[in-house]
Amino acid sequence: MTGADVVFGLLGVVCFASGVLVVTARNLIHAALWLVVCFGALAGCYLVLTAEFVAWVQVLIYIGAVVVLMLFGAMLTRTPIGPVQDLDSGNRPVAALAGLATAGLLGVLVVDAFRAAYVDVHGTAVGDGHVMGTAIFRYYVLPFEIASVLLLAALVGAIVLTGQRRANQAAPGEH
Amino acid sequence: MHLSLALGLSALLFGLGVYGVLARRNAVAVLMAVELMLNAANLDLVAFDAWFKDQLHSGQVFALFVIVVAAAEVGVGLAIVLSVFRLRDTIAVDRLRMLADRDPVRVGDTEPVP
Amino acid sequence: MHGYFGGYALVGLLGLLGVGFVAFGLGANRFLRPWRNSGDKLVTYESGVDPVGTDWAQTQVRYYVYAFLYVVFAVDAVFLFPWATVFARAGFGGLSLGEMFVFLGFLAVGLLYAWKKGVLEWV
Amino acid sequence: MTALEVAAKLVGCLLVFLTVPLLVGQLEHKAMAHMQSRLGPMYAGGFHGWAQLVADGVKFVQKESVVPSNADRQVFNLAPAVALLPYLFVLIAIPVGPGDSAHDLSVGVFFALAVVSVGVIGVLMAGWSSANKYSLLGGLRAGAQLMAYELPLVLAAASVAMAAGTLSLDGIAHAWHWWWLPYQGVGAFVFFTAALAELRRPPFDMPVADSEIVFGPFTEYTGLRFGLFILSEYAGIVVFSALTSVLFLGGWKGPFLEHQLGWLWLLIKTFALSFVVIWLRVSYPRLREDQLQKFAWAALVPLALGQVAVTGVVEVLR
Repeated sequence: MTGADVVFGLLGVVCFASGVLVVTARNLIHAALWLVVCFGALAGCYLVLTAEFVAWVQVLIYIGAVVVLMLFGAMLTRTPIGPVQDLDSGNRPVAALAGLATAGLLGVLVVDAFRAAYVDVHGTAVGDGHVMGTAIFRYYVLPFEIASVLLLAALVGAIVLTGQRRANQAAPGEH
Repeated sequence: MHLSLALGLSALLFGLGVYGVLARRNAVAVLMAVELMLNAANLDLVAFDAWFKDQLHSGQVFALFVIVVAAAEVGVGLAIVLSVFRLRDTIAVDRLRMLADRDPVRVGDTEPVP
Repeated sequence: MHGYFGGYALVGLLGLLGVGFVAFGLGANRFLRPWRNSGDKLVTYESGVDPVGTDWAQTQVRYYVYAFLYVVFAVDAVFLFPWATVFARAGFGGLSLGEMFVFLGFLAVGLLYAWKKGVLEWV
Repeated sequence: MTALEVAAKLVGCLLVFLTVPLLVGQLEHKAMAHMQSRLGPMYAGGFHGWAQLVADGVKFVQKESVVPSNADRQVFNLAPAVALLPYLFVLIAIPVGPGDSAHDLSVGVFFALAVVSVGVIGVLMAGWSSANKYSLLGGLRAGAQLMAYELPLVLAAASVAMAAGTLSLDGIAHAWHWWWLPYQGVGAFVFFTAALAELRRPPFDMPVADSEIVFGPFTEYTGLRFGLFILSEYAGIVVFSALTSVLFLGGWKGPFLEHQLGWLWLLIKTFALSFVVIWLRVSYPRLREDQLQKFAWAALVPLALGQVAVTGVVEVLR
């Protein structure tokens, strides 16, 4: 047990507990806010694993953008204050079984295979901006360019999806 | 630190994601559970990168790409959810059966609520 | 407290200190403030008139499109910042610049499309 | 670093976080008053009402805290802290002298932008949990505005990082030369304007437009929680002014004695920029929501992209 183990363990407990609340919360906005806690703890885990840049990308993109999109989505679909009963469908027991089976299978397999593996967090090169820049722009240029095409497609798709009925149906104004 | 700590956490998060996708009825909540699964995969990538001391830092670079793809996925996913909400006034995934082939009795469910 | 881990330990401690400050302030508030409850006081203030209906006014999907436009561009920051630290060094140079311009060019096409579709007009 | 040094740094950060925003607030009281031919606070503390904001703080702590019965109590109570604390983290990376910050993170600029972007969640929480139409509208407006202006902010910061070839804030201040003023001038304009919008300061205060939606997301707040929201606004002014100084005006660089007086040069630049923020509040009318979004996407983003392109070409040729 080293310091890294302890810190990672604590962050892991926070991450898992808030993850449980994400999938069981009775209110959609609460679930989204627990998602913030979960992602924040996960960013901390990345910091322990010396992935410095990835950790702050996690904060900027996931917490600052993706969760905000989720909150927008929840607010625009009129999530009321207070617990909501129909957030879950009827197949909770089956889902719990499937989730447990997946986690158990993955956990047993992977943990057993790497039981003795030890991460030397003090001996690895910290993944800061310079290291990541070198890696991406020396070895992974093609995926990087393809990502831009993917983003363009996603943007066009989202615009088409949200704006298609403007012609025949007056958009409800807030004024 | 022990690699199995990170791998165990990742497996647990993935299990939570599976549970959420199957148990949730609200489409936005389903998307949240999908995010949990993607993050579980990211944690694995970063952990193996650190363990392997990868010279190319492939794990971290791939984690970045996963984050980018996830952002695009959530954006389009929520756009679909909002469109469905505007048309049908509900985003309960088990009530949207318009594309279902059988079970004609339940087609009425997809009619917009006045 | 040196190097990478020392620095982030400092960040973590500062976070604890900040949370402590807010908790202390709110705790002091709890002991110092009066508490005279009445039903009327707990009604939502809104604009001073008694509230009508729920809090759900009509809102626009437009907000969502703006938010998503940001998300698409925010992920380009993910690549822009690491690129900024290396592109001027030996072995990268003009080629790397061209690669980034291609990337930004694709996103700019997206922005132009949004503009043409009238998404940026707020009517 | 000894434990004493660590404690000194942490307490220093917290003290700066609690005092400098008050000074900016007092400056706003007085500068606005004089621009409008008034005197402003004159009583509290004696000399020109210097203790006015301290008195305000003491008053806030003693005020009753009312939570509307329809509100979502937990989210409502947590929102001010979520809006305030991100700004505290940024202070740790801001250099106050050559190589002299609480801790010079190697991803400094990116860290600052990432942490600040969390604040929007606090505003959305406040808007949703108040159970109030105007709060919700204000929260959505604030969310859309913050996201729209985050982008030019990020692009302008990236341009400086490109020119300096590093993400560390101290490294950027080291790389700064006077000719960056014309070279990165467009970027500086974009960054500072976008920062104003991030802070929801006039002329970008549509989310709290009093004539339309009362006080936006903060309508239902009373007492200390309201005070924390106000503190977060002024802390934001300080943080963004300091960031602009470090990125575009050389931070601790000054005409002489940089090693001893670096903190003073930084403080002077920060206060000068804070004064501009106040000045703009007095001078400009509020932008309409459509003008506001259009300004971000049709003016600031293309300008910032152009600045990135110029910086890229210059740095590769150099």
